[in-house]
Amino acid sequence: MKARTRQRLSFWLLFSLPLAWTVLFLILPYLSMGMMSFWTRKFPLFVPDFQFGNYIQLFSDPQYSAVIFRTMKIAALVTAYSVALGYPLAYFLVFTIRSEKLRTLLYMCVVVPLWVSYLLRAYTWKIILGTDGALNSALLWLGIIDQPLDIFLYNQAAMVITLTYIFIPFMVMPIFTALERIPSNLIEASQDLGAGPFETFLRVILPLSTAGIVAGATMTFCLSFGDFVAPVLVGGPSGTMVATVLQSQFGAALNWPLGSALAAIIFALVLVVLQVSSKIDRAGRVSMG
Amino acid sequence: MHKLMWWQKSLVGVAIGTLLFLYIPVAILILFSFNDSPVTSFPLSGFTLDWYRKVFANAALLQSLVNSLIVALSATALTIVIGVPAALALDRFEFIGKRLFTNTILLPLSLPGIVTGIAMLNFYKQIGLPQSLGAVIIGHATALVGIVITQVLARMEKLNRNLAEASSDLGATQVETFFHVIFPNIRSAIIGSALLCFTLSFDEIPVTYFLTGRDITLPMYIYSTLRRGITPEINAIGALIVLVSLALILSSVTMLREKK
Amino acid sequence: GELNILTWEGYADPSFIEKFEKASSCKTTSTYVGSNDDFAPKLAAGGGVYDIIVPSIDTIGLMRQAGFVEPIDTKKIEGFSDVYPEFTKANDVVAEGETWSVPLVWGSISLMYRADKVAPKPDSIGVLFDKKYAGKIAMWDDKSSIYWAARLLGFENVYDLTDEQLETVKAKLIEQKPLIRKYWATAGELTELYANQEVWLSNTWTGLQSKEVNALKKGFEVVEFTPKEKAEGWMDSMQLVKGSANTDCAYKFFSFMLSAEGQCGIVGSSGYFPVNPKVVSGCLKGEEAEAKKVNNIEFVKSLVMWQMPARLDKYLEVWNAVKAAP
Amino acid sequence: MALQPIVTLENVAKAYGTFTALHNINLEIGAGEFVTLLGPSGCGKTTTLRLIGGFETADSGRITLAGADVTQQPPYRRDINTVFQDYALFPHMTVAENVAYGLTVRANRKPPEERARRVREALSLVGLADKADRMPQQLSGGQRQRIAMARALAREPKVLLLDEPLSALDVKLREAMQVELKHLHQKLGITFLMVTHDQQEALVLSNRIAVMKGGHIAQIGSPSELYDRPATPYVADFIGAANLVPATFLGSEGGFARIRLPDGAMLSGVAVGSGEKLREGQAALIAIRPERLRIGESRHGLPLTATVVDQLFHGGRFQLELRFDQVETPVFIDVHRSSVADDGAVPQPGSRVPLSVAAPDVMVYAAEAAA
Amino acid sequence: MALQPIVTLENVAKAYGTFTALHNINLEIGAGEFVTLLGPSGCGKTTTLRLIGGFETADSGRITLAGADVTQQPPYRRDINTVFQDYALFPHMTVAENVAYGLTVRANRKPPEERARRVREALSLVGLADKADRMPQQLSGGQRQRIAMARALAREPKVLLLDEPLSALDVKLREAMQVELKHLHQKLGITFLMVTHDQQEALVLSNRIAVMKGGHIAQIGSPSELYDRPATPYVADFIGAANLVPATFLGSEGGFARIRLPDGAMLSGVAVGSGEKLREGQAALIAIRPERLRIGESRHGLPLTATVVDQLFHGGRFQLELRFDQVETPVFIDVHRSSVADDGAVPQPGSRVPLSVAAPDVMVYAAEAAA
Ligand SMILES: Nc1ncnc2c1ncn2[C@@H]1O[C@H](COP(=O)(O)OP(=O)(O)OP(=O)(O)O)[C@@H](O)[C@H]1O
Ligand SMILES: Nc1ncnc2c1ncn2[C@@H]1O[C@H](COP(=O)(O)OP(=O)(O)OP(=O)(O)O)[C@@H](O)[C@H]1O
Ligand SMILES: NCCCCNCCCN
Ligand SMILES: [Mg+2]
Ligand SMILES: [Mg+2]
Repeated sequence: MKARTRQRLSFWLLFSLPLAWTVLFLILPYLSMGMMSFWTRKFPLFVPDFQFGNYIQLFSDPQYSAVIFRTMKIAALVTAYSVALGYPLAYFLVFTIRSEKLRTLLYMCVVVPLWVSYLLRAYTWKIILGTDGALNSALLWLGIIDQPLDIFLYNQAAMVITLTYIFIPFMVMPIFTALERIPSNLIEASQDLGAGPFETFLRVILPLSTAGIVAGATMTFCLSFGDFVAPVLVGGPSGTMVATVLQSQFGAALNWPLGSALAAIIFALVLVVLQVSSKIDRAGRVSMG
Repeated sequence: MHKLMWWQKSLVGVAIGTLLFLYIPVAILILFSFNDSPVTSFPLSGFTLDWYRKVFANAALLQSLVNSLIVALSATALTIVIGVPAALALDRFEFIGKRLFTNTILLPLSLPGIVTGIAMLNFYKQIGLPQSLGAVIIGHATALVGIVITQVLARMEKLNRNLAEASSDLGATQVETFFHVIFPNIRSAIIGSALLCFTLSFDEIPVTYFLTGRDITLPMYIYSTLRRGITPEINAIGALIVLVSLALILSSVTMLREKK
Repeated sequence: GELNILTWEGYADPSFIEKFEKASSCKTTSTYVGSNDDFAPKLAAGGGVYDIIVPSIDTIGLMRQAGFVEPIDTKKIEGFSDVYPEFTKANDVVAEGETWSVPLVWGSISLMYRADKVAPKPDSIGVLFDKKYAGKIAMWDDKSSIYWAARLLGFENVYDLTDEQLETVKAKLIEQKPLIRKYWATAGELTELYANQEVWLSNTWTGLQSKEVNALKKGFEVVEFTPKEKAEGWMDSMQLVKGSANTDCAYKFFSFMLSAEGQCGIVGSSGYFPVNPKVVSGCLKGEEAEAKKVNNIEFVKSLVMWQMPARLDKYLEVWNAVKAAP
Repeated sequence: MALQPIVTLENVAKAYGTFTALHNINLEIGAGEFVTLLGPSGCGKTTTLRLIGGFETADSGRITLAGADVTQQPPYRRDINTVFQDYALFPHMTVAENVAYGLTVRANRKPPEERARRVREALSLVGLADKADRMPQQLSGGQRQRIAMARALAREPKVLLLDEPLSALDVKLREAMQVELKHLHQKLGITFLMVTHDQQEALVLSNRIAVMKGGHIAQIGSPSELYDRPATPYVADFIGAANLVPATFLGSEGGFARIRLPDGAMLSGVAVGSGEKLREGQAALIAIRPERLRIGESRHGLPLTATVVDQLFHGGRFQLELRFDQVETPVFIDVHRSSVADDGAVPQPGSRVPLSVAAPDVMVYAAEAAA
Repeated sequence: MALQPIVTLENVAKAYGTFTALHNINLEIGAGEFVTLLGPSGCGKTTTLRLIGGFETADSGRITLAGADVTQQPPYRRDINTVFQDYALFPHMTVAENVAYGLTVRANRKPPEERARRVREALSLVGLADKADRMPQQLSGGQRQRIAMARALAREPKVLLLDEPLSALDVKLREAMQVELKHLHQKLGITFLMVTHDQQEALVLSNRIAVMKGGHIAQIGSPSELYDRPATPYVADFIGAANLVPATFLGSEGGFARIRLPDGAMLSGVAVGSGEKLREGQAALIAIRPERLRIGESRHGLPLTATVVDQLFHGGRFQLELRFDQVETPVFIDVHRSSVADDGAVPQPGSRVPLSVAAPDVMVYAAEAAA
């Protein structure tokens, strides 16, 4: 057998199953979703068609753009808070904890909550933020308030808190990795050249950890953008997110074509986010040599 | 590196606060699993183990747990069967569309699960794959295979390329090389990513939501229970999940970080 | 044989289902919905999964139009003829000359409030729109909110509102949004909202939720009442899914659920009213029978019985728009 | 070549994408020889070795091993073994398992006793019999290198390929291992084909050296052939230190040439290094080995004059950096301390010194041949 | 030392956990000197440099810089700059930004024009003015090295610390950069303190070399002091090549000693290398530089006889591996080709050769001092 033939054969032996599987169970589903977004709703179900009505409806009815923007706002807030809390934590683990063992242990402590049921993590916040919840109980006990407040739960703030809580570990992990990868001699070089610790942080450490921030932020943004658990559990009447609408198009509203079109828009949005972040990331990675 | 400056102190403060923030809810979950009131609100009313007893007496919950185990185990097995050869092929061969393939297979990991779930629901229905645990297994395996591929690929890249060549240099065929040389060196990456897939599949909601039929998984059970109003049984099962995940995470994190 | 049922929680309680399984040797598996809107998507996603569904009377027509269900041979069902004819002959139960569903239970939807917080005693739907109770009101997350607002606004045929009327209803509901703490999705959720002091006022499935809230003894009582703008009535019935491979078991199940064991069982576990008054004498007596409106067909007539809205998708769109509004 | 050829490459070419890594290589290696491929980074040394090992397939041309065409054969069908640059020891196997590996594969499974014997022999050969149960990570760099040798040798291959086998070791260890490698080759009598970019290593170890440049073989020959008669300034510079000075070719008589240096000095009777014909008046380049340049005048040598730029102390010798008038590139010569009574005798920077060189020790090349 | 001391270490000690990396080091470096710390891996070179740079804090002792005690000062308060071993260029900044960095920090912010001027000057100093806008990744190893130099020099520090500045470069480039480094030091006149484990580099570049061993300074002095009068066999072996042969000390007269070699040869008048007193009959070690051993008999030299074991071709020279009778360790000498009429004159392996060495070129040490 010729060397080239042998190569081809082993390639196909390895790759045909993954390729076929991916095409059948992933790529075709995405494509068929795209196709269905051009179908027509026809009571009580829907029929194949090719028209842009669904997209026109999504772009013209302010109810949808309002929800998309609200969802983006919430996802952006969640991302911002996760960075604000996750970065110091990662920094603390990498630069303040001197013992390798303790660092690994604490790192695992950050990761562990990720593995507790997603639903339960969201739902606990209902217990904490409720009128009868832990937060109100604590404030009452401390004498800060004398009537339980109902401002904590069933609103967008509750969703932001819950999602931030859920996604902090996703943020800490890549930032931790990025910080850990910064060679210590770059920090020393900066000090050697006269920069104090704060200046070193701003000018060397922070820029060199952007790749980690971008990776964590992308993940957090995309996943919280698509979340439908928080609105159900802790969101209030004003907490409808894109995923809730999507869910209802495939559920109550029984308008799969419209839902598919909305999903296609989310798909495109996520691709844009991924593209942008990989641009930033690539710039960052090049700079890490 | 000598004394901490004000800004470093506040960083440390935020960091410790965040660590606590991560654990308060977990603590509350565990606390309420021992509280003897069906309503999860303060003040606590008394200690009980009833909720744990109820967990073990609740046939529907236990059935959903079994279903989840079946789903997670089967999906994980599939991700290995598909992911490992894919990673080997991606590592060894250059071909057209390689980047496209890698990006596509990773898509479900960043795309909101609900979109993937909808797409699958839609298409699986058209190819006559009814909503069922089987569909959920296929959906999970497809959505998660990217994890196995990336982890194994990363390990393969770190693995000295010469090892495979050395093996064939010493007379081993490709199959022998895989089993004697490649596999032992990527085993921990496979196990680590398998554990990760298992846990993610076990906890998966959006894809399952659309693909599950009358047999439901534990998260679906919890989801519908939560929608119907909470019962502290859920706190008990949550506390148990914390315990089990702790064991799983510890082993998988060690596996994945094991080799530099 | 086996039987897969898509139904409401409490409608397949082991207390009576086990008896059915033993008697029929049909093994049942039940899956629960939270809303009538859950039936169509489950069936639209492909057949072969469920044998029996239990939608409410406003939804059975949709099931038939969508082709999800088969007509029923009522002759094969014991006790079918004893069921209130107001139900067995109702619109959509009978259509195109065939019977499409087997009535199971019925009830009404009333208003509920916390006696210690809401004063004076309300008598109108208007209380759900009262700013005094801002942040303490819950509404069912269902298109039926439209009916409530429409009745408050005095519109006549709440199931066939004009576009103009729908716009008014939508505005009214959006105006109500800031007062709402939460749109409740399930009976249990509402119970919990009361128990956790989150809400004081809501609409409710008569019989079930007040019983559950008061049973918790949280130090307050909730009270149900029928508002002066009238209450809605509903009736849940069983339908046979098209292509079911288990029709034998399905018919056995229909018969069982109309028998004394089935009717007493479901009334006991859900708190709603039986559709077959003849068989419940063993379990419902005197005051209890009265509370469950046994043989009180006048009550049925006093209700605004649910129907499928003439323009269901328009109603759904309005309700979704209300929820999506800021 | 008198020896029976064991490996031959005939017109072998290899491209990666659009980049041609090897252009029609021809090479014949005799049984028992120690041949080294030497050249700068990227010149195609590793590619040549990988083609012979079977890890890459030639785009065209033919490779034979002991007379049989192996061009299309996979590595596991070639009676050749390789010592990889970074050793490629299997990290999950003990030293003994590593060495035994090639004797346990299906195509070449040996009975346990024979396997054990050959592992023992191979390990004693490299002096590491006591490390059989260690894991590779527990060994030092030099020990790993030797295990890699043992693993390849346990297969008793006809040809051993070595890709920069010593480059990962530090200077002292590298020098010690060079000696070992040489002794091993002498003891075993099998063919060694080694890649290196260390000319010292190539000179010390090889029977023949192939100097490569940009995918070609620039010159092949014994160490002293290459050192004493480099075919191009490139080879002269690559093998050993060479002082390269521009000059003008004035003409030749009887195989010897006359040239003029930029400072006007005329040298005649110098050796013509390059194969190509030089034309009169053409720009040329002369190469002189540092040890051939002597300080002081000499009756037999050609007289030159240079200025001392710097004096570098190397312990056993001084290195003088000199400059000819009108010439940019520096010229280096060594002054051995055993030959200077007292360090004061070493010319100081700034001083002008007379130099002499024997005419045949000056080699002249066409200037284009440089680069 | 005549020079004004710019850096002093007084009884400086440093331990990592239970491991003492430096034991009471004393060191004084004069302004403008080029001092090298030389020693094997792990001997504490980098630690010494890091203590001076301020990246580690001494456990005890005192470090001064230009007379001021800086023992407890952080790096950014020391008027010292460092060229790191792997350069530590900021990967997210251009070359110009890297070089300007030390001039933009708050403590030392220069006006833009001055900054631009100094960046330009520093870059021209290292010959890379045209690379200002490149990113570090776009440069070769040698270029990066020079940027690291420029970045440190732009600060105009009193002292420049260099931790193995050339070790990441390949041989040819390293040699070229050594020359550049030397010229730079001469041109700038600031103090250089360099760490290396390459003795050749240390010899060529330094005014003084401190040879370290296990956290101590074994000897400090000028290159020729160390080479010609090593205080211990350790230093003799570390600096340059030394042939170390066991011997027996027989006695001394007038500062010169008599010894007996294992083969029975008696040598008298040899130099006593070590400071400590040798007792009669004590086991000793003699050290002879390869270039001091000559083939052939000589009237003035001590006569020795050895057997040729191997002959290694190095281009410009042959290296002969010899063995004295009854001695295990080999002895190496170089035979330069300019001094052999024809390569045939190089003694062949197996032959016995007479050697001679001048008595003062043999140094004798107590045997314990070795290891
Ligand atoms: N797999 C490959 N794909 C593309 N180009 C390659 C590949 N392998 C080698 N090359 C290119 O082919 C040329 C020759 O490579 P080769 O590895 O043979 O060089 P080398 O002489 O061994 O160099 P070095 O001393 O750096 O190891 C180089 O320019 C290299 O970049
Ligand atoms: N941070 C540290 N923690 C523990 N031990 C250390 C640390 N840094 C250095 N050492 C130890 O101190 C000793 C001296 O280290 P140092 O880095 O100064 O050696 P060196 O002479 O520079 O060696 P090399 O040539 O390998 O760079 C070594 O044994 C090293 O293992
Ligand atoms: N469709 C009207 C409401 C029916 C509610 N049934 C729910 C039963 C919960 N136990
Ligand atoms: Mg190579
Ligand atoms: Mg060091």
